[in-house]
Amino acid sequence: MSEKLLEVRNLRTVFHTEEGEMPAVDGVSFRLDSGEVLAIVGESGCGKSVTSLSILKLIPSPGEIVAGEILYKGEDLLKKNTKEMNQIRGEEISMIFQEPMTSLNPVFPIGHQIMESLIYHGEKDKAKAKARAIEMLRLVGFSTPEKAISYFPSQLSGGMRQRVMIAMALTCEPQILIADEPTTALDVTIQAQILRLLKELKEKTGAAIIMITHDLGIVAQIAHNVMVMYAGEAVEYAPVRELYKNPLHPYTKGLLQSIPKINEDHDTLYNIPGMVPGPKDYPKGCRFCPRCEYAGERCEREKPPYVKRADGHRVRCWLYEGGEANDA
Amino acid sequence: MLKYAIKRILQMIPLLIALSVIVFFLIRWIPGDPVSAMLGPGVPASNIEFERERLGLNDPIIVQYVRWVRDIFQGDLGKSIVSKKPVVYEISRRLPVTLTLAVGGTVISSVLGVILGVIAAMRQNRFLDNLIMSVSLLTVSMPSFFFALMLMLIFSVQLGWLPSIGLNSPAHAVMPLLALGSSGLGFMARTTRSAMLDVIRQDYIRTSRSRGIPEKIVIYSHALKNSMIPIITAIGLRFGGLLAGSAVTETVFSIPGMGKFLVDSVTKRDYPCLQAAILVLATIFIVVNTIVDLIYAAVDPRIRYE
Amino acid sequence: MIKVFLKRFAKKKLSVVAFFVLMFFIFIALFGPRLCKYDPLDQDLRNIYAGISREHWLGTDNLGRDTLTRLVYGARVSLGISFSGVLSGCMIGILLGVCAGYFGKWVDTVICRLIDVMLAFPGLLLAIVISAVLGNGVKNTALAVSIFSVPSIARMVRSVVLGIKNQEYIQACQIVGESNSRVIFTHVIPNAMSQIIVNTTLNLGSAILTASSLSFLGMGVQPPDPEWGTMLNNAMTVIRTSPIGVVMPGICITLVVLSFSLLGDGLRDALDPKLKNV
Amino acid sequence: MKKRMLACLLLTSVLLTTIFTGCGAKDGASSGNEPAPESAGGSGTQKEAEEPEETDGGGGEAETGYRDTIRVALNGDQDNLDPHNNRTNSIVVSQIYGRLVTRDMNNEIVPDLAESWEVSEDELTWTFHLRKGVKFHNGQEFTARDVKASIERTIDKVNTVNTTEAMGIIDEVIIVDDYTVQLVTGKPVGPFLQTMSGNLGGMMMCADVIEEYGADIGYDPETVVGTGPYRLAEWNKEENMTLEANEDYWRGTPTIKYIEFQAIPDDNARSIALETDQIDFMFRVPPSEVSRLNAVDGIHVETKDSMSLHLFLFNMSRPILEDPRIRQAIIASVDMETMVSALFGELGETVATAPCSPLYFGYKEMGAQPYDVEMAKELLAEAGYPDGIEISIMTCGIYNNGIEMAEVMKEMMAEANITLNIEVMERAAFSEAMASRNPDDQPWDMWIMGLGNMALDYTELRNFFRSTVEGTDRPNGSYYANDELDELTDKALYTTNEEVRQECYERVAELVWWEDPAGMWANYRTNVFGLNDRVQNFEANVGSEVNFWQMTVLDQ
Repeated sequence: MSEKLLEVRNLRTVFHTEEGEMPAVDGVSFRLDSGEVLAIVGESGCGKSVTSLSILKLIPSPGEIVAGEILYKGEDLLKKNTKEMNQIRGEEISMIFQEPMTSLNPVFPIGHQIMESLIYHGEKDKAKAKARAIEMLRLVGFSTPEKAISYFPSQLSGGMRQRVMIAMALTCEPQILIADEPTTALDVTIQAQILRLLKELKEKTGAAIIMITHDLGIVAQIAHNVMVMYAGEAVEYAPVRELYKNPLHPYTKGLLQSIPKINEDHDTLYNIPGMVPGPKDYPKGCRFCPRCEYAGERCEREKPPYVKRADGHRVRCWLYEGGEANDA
Repeated sequence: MLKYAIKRILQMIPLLIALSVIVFFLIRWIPGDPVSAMLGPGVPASNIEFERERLGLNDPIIVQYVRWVRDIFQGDLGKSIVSKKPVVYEISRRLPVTLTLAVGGTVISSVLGVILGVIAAMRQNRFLDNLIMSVSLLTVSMPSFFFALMLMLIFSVQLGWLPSIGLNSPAHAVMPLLALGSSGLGFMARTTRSAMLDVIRQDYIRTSRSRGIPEKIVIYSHALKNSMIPIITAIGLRFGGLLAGSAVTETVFSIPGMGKFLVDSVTKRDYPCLQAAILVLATIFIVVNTIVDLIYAAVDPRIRYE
Repeated sequence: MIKVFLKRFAKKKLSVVAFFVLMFFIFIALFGPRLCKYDPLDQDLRNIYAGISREHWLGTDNLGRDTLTRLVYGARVSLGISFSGVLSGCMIGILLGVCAGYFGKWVDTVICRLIDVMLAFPGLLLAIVISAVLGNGVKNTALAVSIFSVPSIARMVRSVVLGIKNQEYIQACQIVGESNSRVIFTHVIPNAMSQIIVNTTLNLGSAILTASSLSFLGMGVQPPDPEWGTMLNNAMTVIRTSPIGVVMPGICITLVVLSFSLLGDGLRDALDPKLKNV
Repeated sequence: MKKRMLACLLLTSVLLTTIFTGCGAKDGASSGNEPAPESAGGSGTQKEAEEPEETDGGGGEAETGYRDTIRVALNGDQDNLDPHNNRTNSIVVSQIYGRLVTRDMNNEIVPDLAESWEVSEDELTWTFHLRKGVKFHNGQEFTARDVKASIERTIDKVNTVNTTEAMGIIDEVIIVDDYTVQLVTGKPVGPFLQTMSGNLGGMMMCADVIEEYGADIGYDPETVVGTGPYRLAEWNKEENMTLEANEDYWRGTPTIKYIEFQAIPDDNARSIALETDQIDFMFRVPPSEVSRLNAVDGIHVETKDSMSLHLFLFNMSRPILEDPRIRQAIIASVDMETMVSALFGELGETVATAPCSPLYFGYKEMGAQPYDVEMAKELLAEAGYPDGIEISIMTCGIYNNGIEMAEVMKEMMAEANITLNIEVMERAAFSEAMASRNPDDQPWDMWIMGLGNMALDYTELRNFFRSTVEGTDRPNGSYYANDELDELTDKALYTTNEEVRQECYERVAELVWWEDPAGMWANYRTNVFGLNDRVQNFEANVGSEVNFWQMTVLDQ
């Protein structure tokens, strides 16, 4: 595989609220190689979005990254000041968001917002920037990009706006594209087009993608590796095939079981009992323990380590004590 | 956009007519008639009757109104009862002064107000936010004649830097503009701050930051442009307020502006001047409001397509 | 919910101070008169403009009346006028603003033009008309004050509603078939609440200033009843010889108006629904 | 912390730069009207000595050491400069027009445009011998023709002027020759010379100007033509007015070339303007500023006698006031002496001790109206109101301390269980109420009024209190009706025998003062002027007519 692009080592991001410190991301580690597509999966509120925002240091107050390292090409992003971060944002790592309706500035035409990224990353010549913007809009599927440049976001549909987001994110040919649930707000047909577009652009630009989603269908279509998160922690990490064929963590098994199969007809759908606990009341031991069928006495007492198995498959569960401790 | 502007201008005409009717009948309905106000107490009734007759004040109101409207179309706004000079002359002498003060006051209060408002919003609840909010509020909270006199006592008497009466040189304009500008400052700063606080938490601000746009641009371009609507409304209101509202400041600094002219015309019940002054001010005010609405559409595309 | 609100409100120290200042003045307005040993109308022509002394803590005014007592009685009048005037004006203003902004088309045009006329009309003329028609006194000053506060609130609320109107969640309610009035009162107004609060507190403050300029023109509160504005105007003539007569009402007016605005700020930050996660 | 300090510095610097550059550059000398004539007094901000401006031709170079302009502040602008219709005061018109006979600076009647005069046996015809070689501002010579045109304009019963009623005593004007004119009165008139010297109607205008402009006289410089020491150069209403010296003034060329009047209504602003050397001379110093301005070095205050006084008239159309004892009780319930010294002490004004000012002909010292709370209560009981009465008073802010006086009286009357309700009226509404002669327009028991006329003669009481205006059935301002008073005032008017007139007026005074009280007299007024020390040999008469043409302004 190609060389290591990004490595996150037990990242910890907390929110200081009235009721005290809420650990939204509690020691998450993972790796991303160039050209790889890593999917981060989990129910809403498990900290996947906060993880992605932490990478670009876009955590709004009162959130704060309190521990861990984010090594991008060997340099720790947490050490950089805003000026240096602005160099990286948009040029090295860029991001698209879930809510296309509100993610574009309503008072600026979309052409202007795309060109802006270029201008602030060194492209002095306006005409070239405009040409690039038109080319990007054509790339993401606009039939008449020359006219589309002067449209305002309010004049476009959800799908079109998401395409503009993608165009904006990729104009400076970033190494990594973080997609935070890009298709959740779209209906299925548009979803498929956007995913196909992302795949094509990945091939063309060779950018690595971190795909944040709660939809396992998308994961299967696009991801190389998958990391499953639960209650602010990574509970399982494995290549896609391996994860679907041989899910280890009970939570991952539950997730896979709750996907309805076309050929089977159940009258009731399986769902994992209980609710995701809020940050205030994380249990002492394994956080999935209250909802886990195999929960043993030890699970309540002690938090299982995040162990790495021989085939690179990682899991955080007492059932798999055998694997050596996670050293990466 | 043009269609929208023309529609607004056309809407102005019925309003002006309505206003002229309201003004015309209202001031004649208030007790106190111009002739006895002008002639003062203890004047024989015969003089008053004679003068009223000469000015045609005894004709039925409808006749007077029709005659007044007919005169307007001939460009004659009538003669001031008090100064017997054509009303146009009286207004042309005072309007530039008030416009200067109004524009100056509005510019000072909006430019400073927006800057302070943005700074206060950026540092919400921290030292600078509180400092700006309280200082800018101090001037708003003080009665205007109290503040104007304080200025005069400090700059004119104690320090002797500035002349305190009249308006025949830039040095004369400093204190009046300071008095008018500062009272708008607090209002503008607060409006900007509250609008910016709403906008900053929007998603597109986070998107801009994620694209590596420098913070200054994110704030002063992306965020500020989105909070323009309440700010422009405030500027429009502020300018309108200054148009007719600076009577107190003009009285303290003895500046012959429209504000003082209005007060004198009302006190002396000088109907022709009063009607003309109110119509002129109302027209300017409505034009300003129309411009404000047009700017709405220019700033926020969503409104234009409404 | 209240606990969260109080904790966040407490963060803004200035607004807390402002709150207590206002409570102090309201306390004075309600219970002050019982505590004073003088009658506000007692004249003592021998020592007019007397300075601060043991009997008269704040000296006396142009007719030898005790300034402190008149300030206390004046608080009741001034605060009474501004509260009653502005709150009624605010209700009308919100209604007009919301209808104009929400319904748009001809409703908007009519209300906007009405607001233009009210704004274009010099406040002074309005004041004279009101006092001429209804006579002077406290009641009509409150009426004049409420009429003065309607246009600015209406226009502000309209511009806020314009901004909010085409947000998704408003359209969502309309799609679900909620009646217009329900949408307005449950969704539109709460969202405009922060602007309304900011404006109301500002108007509460400026109402006191309006009342004082009305009495300056002889149309506000009738002598000899004490009112801060009248006291300030009368004392202005002797500002150089006995400044205490001007300084005290001036400070009271400024303090109250300032506190209203700071309180408004604090409320705005604490109450604003969007600020929950801050 | 460093970042925050930077923000503060930035903030203050922005504030300062905007203030001082912003407006300077933006509007320049943009005021609508062009600045006052080039020789206007400097709007000098610093206190450095001011070099005399060179005058633009005409008149010799001003002597070194004197300024040729005096900057004067008035508390309000003139309504017009037509002497026969002017309602403000005679401060400005007295500089522009002359009279046949006038009051000098000690308020004595002296010759003005008429050198000498004599009255016929039947005391009906007054013959005036005019001064020769006197020129109007438009160069025309002053002759008997101008006297006839001026007087006939004031006594014209059809298109009346403001002074028609007062000048009504004259029936006919006869021109004997170019420099002799006879004024014929219907009956012998006692205070004829007082009227001619004190009343604005007595001011002489140019016959051609009257013919050409008629009612439009008084606003534009070409219509304002007199024989006085100054002519009108320029007038921006409510702002400033410039008078220019009339070189061939018959008494001698005025020492000050330009008088620059400026209307500064706000009392504080006016005093500050004097203090900061933006004006040299100021009319009507507010009571509170008298002692303070005196203390400022380089400035002093001068007080001159005035002819007028404040009083509160009883509205005799109100039933409750019919019984004189009620009115006496009301008078006795107020300690005028204390009120006047408290409210007007600073101006040196004293409580009124007679219906008119001591300068009046017919004056007799009556002593202040009695003050005795017990007596007031007894009088009320006698009149059938043992537990007191409730009356209303209307006052207006245009009179000095007008509202404060009502407040004091309300407090004092309460002692004698008289409840006084105060209503404050705004200027225009007050004037209309006073002009109307219809009781339902005047729903108050008392109202404030000023009394005073440069004629300085008790005839004024006739104008105030005669039951009807002579020859009409129109009641007087306060519906006061007392046959004895009517008879006495008519007798006093139509005789030139001064003993008889004095006798009648003393009786009239007793009537209105206490016997059948017509009102409550408050304070004799004074005229208070503020001057910069550089202004010298200043004089003024009761009508605030200042001798600017003899004054000088030192250049220091």
